[in-house]
Amino acid sequence: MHTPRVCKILKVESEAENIKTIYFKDRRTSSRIIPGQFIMVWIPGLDEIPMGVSHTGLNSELAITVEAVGEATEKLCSLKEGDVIGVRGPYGRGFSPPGLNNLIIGGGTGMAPLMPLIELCVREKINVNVLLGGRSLNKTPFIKKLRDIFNPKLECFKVTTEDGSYGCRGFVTDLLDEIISKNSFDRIYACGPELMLKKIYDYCTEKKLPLEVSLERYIKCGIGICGSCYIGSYRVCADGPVFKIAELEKIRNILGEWTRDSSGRLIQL
Amino acid sequence: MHTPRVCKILKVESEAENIKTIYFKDRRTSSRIIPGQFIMVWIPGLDEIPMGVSHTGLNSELAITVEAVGEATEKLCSLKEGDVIGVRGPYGRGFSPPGLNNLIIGGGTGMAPLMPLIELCVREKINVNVLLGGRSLNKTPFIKKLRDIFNPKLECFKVTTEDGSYGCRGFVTDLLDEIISKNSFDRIYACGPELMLKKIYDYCTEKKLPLEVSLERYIKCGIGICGSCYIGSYRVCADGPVFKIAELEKIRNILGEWTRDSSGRLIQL
Amino acid sequence: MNFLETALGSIKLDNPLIIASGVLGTTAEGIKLLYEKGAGAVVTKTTTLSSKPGYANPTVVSTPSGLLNSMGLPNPGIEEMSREVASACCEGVPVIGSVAGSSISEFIEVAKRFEDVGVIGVELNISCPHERVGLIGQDCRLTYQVVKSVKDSVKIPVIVKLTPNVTNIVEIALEAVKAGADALTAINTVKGMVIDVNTGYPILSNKFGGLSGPAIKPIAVRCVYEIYASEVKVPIIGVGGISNWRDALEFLMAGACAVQIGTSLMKGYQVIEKIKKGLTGYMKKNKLKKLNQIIGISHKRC
Amino acid sequence: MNFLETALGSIKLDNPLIIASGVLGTTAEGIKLLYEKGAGAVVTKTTTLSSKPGYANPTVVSTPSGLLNSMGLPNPGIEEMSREVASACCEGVPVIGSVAGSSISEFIEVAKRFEDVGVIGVELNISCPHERVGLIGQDCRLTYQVVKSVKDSVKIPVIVKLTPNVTNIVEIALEAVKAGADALTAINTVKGMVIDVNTGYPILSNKFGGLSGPAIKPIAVRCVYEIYASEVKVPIIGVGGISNWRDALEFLMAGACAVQIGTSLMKGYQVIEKIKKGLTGYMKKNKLKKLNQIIGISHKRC
Ligand SMILES: Cc1cc2nc3c(=O)[nH]c(=O)nc-3n(C[C@H](O)[C@H](O)[C@H](O)COP(=O)(O)OP(=O)(O)OC[C@H]3O[C@@H](n4cnc5c(N)ncnc54)[C@H](O)[C@@H]3O)c2cc1C
Ligand SMILES: Cc1cc2nc3c(=O)[nH]c(=O)nc-3n(C[C@H](O)[C@H](O)[C@H](O)COP(=O)(O)OP(=O)(O)OC[C@H]3O[C@@H](n4cnc5c(N)ncnc54)[C@H](O)[C@@H]3O)c2cc1C
Ligand SMILES: Cc1cc2nc3c(=O)[nH]c(=O)nc-3n(C[C@H](O)[C@H](O)[C@H](O)COP(=O)(O)O)c2cc1C
Ligand SMILES: Cc1cc2nc3c(=O)[nH]c(=O)nc-3n(C[C@H](O)[C@H](O)[C@H](O)COP(=O)(O)O)c2cc1C
Ligand code: FES
Ligand code: FES
Repeated sequence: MHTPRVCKILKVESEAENIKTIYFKDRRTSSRIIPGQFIMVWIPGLDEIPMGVSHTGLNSELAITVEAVGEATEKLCSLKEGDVIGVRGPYGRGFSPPGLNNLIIGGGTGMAPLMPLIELCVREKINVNVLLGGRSLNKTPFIKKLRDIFNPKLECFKVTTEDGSYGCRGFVTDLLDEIISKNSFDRIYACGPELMLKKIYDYCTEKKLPLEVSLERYIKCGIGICGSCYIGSYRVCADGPVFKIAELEKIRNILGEWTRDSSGRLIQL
Repeated sequence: MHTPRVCKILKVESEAENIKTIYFKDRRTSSRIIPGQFIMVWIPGLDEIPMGVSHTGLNSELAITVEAVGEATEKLCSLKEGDVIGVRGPYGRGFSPPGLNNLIIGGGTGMAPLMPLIELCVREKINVNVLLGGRSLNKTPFIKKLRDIFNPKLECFKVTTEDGSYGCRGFVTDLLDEIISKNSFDRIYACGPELMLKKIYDYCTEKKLPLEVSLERYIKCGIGICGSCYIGSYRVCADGPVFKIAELEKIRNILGEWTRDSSGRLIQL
Repeated sequence: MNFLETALGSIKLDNPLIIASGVLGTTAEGIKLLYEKGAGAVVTKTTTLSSKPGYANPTVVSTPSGLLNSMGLPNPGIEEMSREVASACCEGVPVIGSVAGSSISEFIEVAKRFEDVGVIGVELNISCPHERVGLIGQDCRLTYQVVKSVKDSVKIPVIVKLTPNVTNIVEIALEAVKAGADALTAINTVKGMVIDVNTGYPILSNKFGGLSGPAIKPIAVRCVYEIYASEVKVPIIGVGGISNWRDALEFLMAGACAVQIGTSLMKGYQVIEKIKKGLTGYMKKNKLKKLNQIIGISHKRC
Repeated sequence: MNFLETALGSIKLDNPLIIASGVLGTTAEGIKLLYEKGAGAVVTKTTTLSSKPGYANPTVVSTPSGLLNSMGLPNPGIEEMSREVASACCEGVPVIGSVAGSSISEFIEVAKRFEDVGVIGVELNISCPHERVGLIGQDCRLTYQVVKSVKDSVKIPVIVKLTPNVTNIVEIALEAVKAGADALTAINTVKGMVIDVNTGYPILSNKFGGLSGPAIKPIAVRCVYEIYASEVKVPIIGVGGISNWRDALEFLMAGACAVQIGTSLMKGYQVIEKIKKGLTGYMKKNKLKKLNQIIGISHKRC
């Protein structure tokens, strides 16, 4: 059950600088996954790392979107059609089902696990507003995909880049006030750098908004048993990776402040 | 799965001299058993032996009918209401479903696995003729039970005793000619001492009658893996204990001639 | 009335269900939660003097009725771990510190640091099948030396965790007791391996790992039974494949005074209360008052 | 084209699927049937000089993903067993005689009698965890003595069956090879125990038994891998928990030239053909011609 299932890579798309989207099929994952859940991706002989699922298609097709930040992700980004990876999962607790009016906020590859949620909303004609933040046009994934999705109703999709090379210049959090004042959201979903999430958390706490965020910690077992991924008394792999605002309340002193490395040592963020 | 399930004894009936019928409940057995299949009965601290099931009732009630012939069976016969035994199974291949007109031949406790078949026929109003052989009235089990069942249609139930203390004097095989000449049977079922079965087999072969017999060999695993219970290339526990006449054909040189003891040594019957 | 009280020598436990080392007992908040969820005590992740990152992933993989892991004893080092443990101990959680090291002095140092922060005992991990420390528990002389040295250096009870990966577990158990062990934990995981047949790669980055879960229960029960039947007279903690109260009872009957659970926590924390409830129900139904009445009774049934 | 041919030194097999000792290979007709059902060879039930009744029942009990047995080596003795085997050998069935004894001379005598009736090799059972013979395979010196003595007395290949119930299986393997073993079988069952919690009784009459089936596969694969990685250069026969072609492949990749199946025959004889079909399919799909191309390849994947 918790054994990697080896899958052939069907297609690799360049998503942005150093970011690739990798397509493959895995029936077990695709038949069970809830947006926000993650899988463990095995690169034989090298590593096994947690990855959000950035697309769920027909015929068990899935995709992950990987940013090359180290050895394993670099290797993943270098794989070609026909190469193999192993996957196990899906694991963890995903996002709640969307409400009537939804806001989705992604920072960089943090948008990955939010993509299937957007796909779901669009498919089911549920109102969804998307904010995507990145460093620059070249470095921000999903811009084209989201533009294609949102072209018919452009007002719902906004991008910020730090250098202003696309969309508004600045941070995605800069747009919060405007969008939230104009709308009433049943759900706000966010994933991205933890400092961004912390900001969003503070904002939503103040305004009492129904936030859910997906967090990252060092994942080893992925099945809630090894104690590698604690954030407070929550295991990110089993109790998360998605946490609701009431849960975030309990770990607000850790959020954006502390993480743990592979040995369990506390590391300042 | 092949672990003894401990059951309380509900009731013990004296069936004949040295023969007891022991009632208990086991849902797994009762929900799966086909007449002719057997169970392994564990007497904690002593032994585990194969037993036919001599009754299947409502609410998972079952019974075994045990003749005290050695240590384990003597101990079983001494158990009282409230004592416990362990059972696993049901195992092996049971009898084929009855035809329109059926003959059942039992010798002594050999009648035990045939009792549920009789109960079935009576319940479903299927024509069934029963011959029961024993040494004497006191030593022959099931006489009363069968008389109670057959009272309304007495013609179908005949008993022979070697000493003539009940029914006809002689062997049950003495009645074959008469009953078979008067009827046309779709199925003949037999169980009892192997020499009796051998006689019936020879008779049925000559007359080309559709015989099925239940055999006994030394059972250890009960699940077809240890090779203790071979008769020819058949495993009594898994391929039997019920064999059809075409199969008996292949082991006719062994039937009634040879068996094997606990070590696998050939023993002349 | 508490039917489940038990004692490991001088260690009194409210209930016999201890969380096994390496399974979620890695941080203060994790340890506290496990206690809140009903554990009688919590063993920490095995700790060494300096921090260890553990092996690269994959570090776990499923097997039939089991789990194979080779975490590689990742831990933040005793400095940081003792802070986590101190916080739990302060709140009254009965914590057992799991100790390992690459030298006798490291074992002693880590054990003493645990003692300083108030653990109720230390458990010496000389039994990890995929670690060098595992070699200690496969050797009588090394076992004696390590246990004796730690025993001479701390006042709290010293529990020794044994490996099944030996020719004769009783021999090692006797050696540990001779060296002063106050209790024994049996068993650590069984050395195993899984190969992915699609690629030919051993799945674990470390190739070999330790097998846990229901698959190893018959091995663990056998070990506990063998030790209890021997001249060893110290309390035994049974561990290996316990996932329900009947499993726990099996170990008690084999001779364990307490049990540990690891892999079955995969199914959620509620397994702790479920096992306790099942055991309590069994005690009541059979009109038993103390676990002592069932501990080791299998040895009288022959 | 036969994709599945394999060789154990001078023993050539049509396919690598051998029936493990003690599993149905007790009589001439049983052995013949197993061969008809597709086995590459059949190992007999372990045979001693005189007949042995084995232990009282219960002799088997289920465990999670496994089976625990303590048959107690029931066998009719070599006199009668050699008649059964002769009949199978005469018809061309490749039979391997499994040998045990309570003395070196008994091992020799039984092996010679098997040789006389035409077996293709003998397998020395020095590894039953619930038998005195099992002690041999837990001791280097005894292993050497028994293997050497038999080796000096017969001309046919001598296979030595190893136990996992040791601290270091490679050590024993090396000893067996030094003594002349032509091939090694790994593994025999793992020592275990099951207690019935309703009554407190150990279920097996012998209390302890040997664990087999999928539960032990990771242990068996590890043993094969360890031996193949060592200086041992004789062919290895892998056994333990194989129930489908992927399992068989896992052992081949770990370094086994052939495999044995035991417990999975519980599911019926068709498991033999299913495994062969699966392996053949795998060979074709991957454009492989000989099993040699996959034997041990895991050792190159690191
Ligand atoms: C639930 C979850 C979902 C994720 N989804 C995505 C995604 O969709 N796309 C994406 O690009 N990245 C995702 N990540 C992050 C991704 O797992 C890491 O970037 C990756 O593990 C880095 O591995 P590396 O060997 O390339 O880098 P390294 O050089 O090993 O490390 C780079 C950084 O990644 C972290 N990291 C390394 N291994 C792990 C691990 N096993 N678990 C968690 N963090 C690790 C390190 O702590 C370090 O901060 C996700 C992480 C989590 C926890
Ligand atoms: C499929 C099957 C169904 C049976 N059904 C019944 C039944 O319904 N009622 C009944 O009274 N008896 C039945 N028997 C026979 C019963 O199993 C034996 O009488 C019993 O095992 C004897 O055990 P003991 O210790 O009392 O006798 P022992 O003194 O051990 O032996 C007496 C005889 O029983 C045989 N025996 C002992 N152990 C076994 C064993 N494990 N398997 C087979 N034979 C054994 C011995 O070979 C010997 O011939 C059945 C046997 C089989 C194979
Ligand atoms: C993920 C994991 C990590 C473990 N880490 C340790 C450890 O650090 N120290 C230790 O002594 N045992 C460790 N063990 C072994 C367990 O403590 C326990 O002995 C073993 O898992 C058997 O129990 P179980 O079947 O209930 O899991 C670990 C087990 C698992 C599954
Ligand atoms: C019922 C049974 C009887 C066995 N008898 C023997 C035996 O006589 N001699 C022997 O060397 N191994 C014996 N074994 C061990 C098997 O040959 C084999 O090594 C072990 O079962 C592991 O393989 P498996 O998991 O495929 O069953 C026996 C195993 C079983 C299950
Ligand atoms: S990664 Fe092991 S508990 Fe979360
Ligand atoms: S009793 Fe074991 S094969 Fe039939």
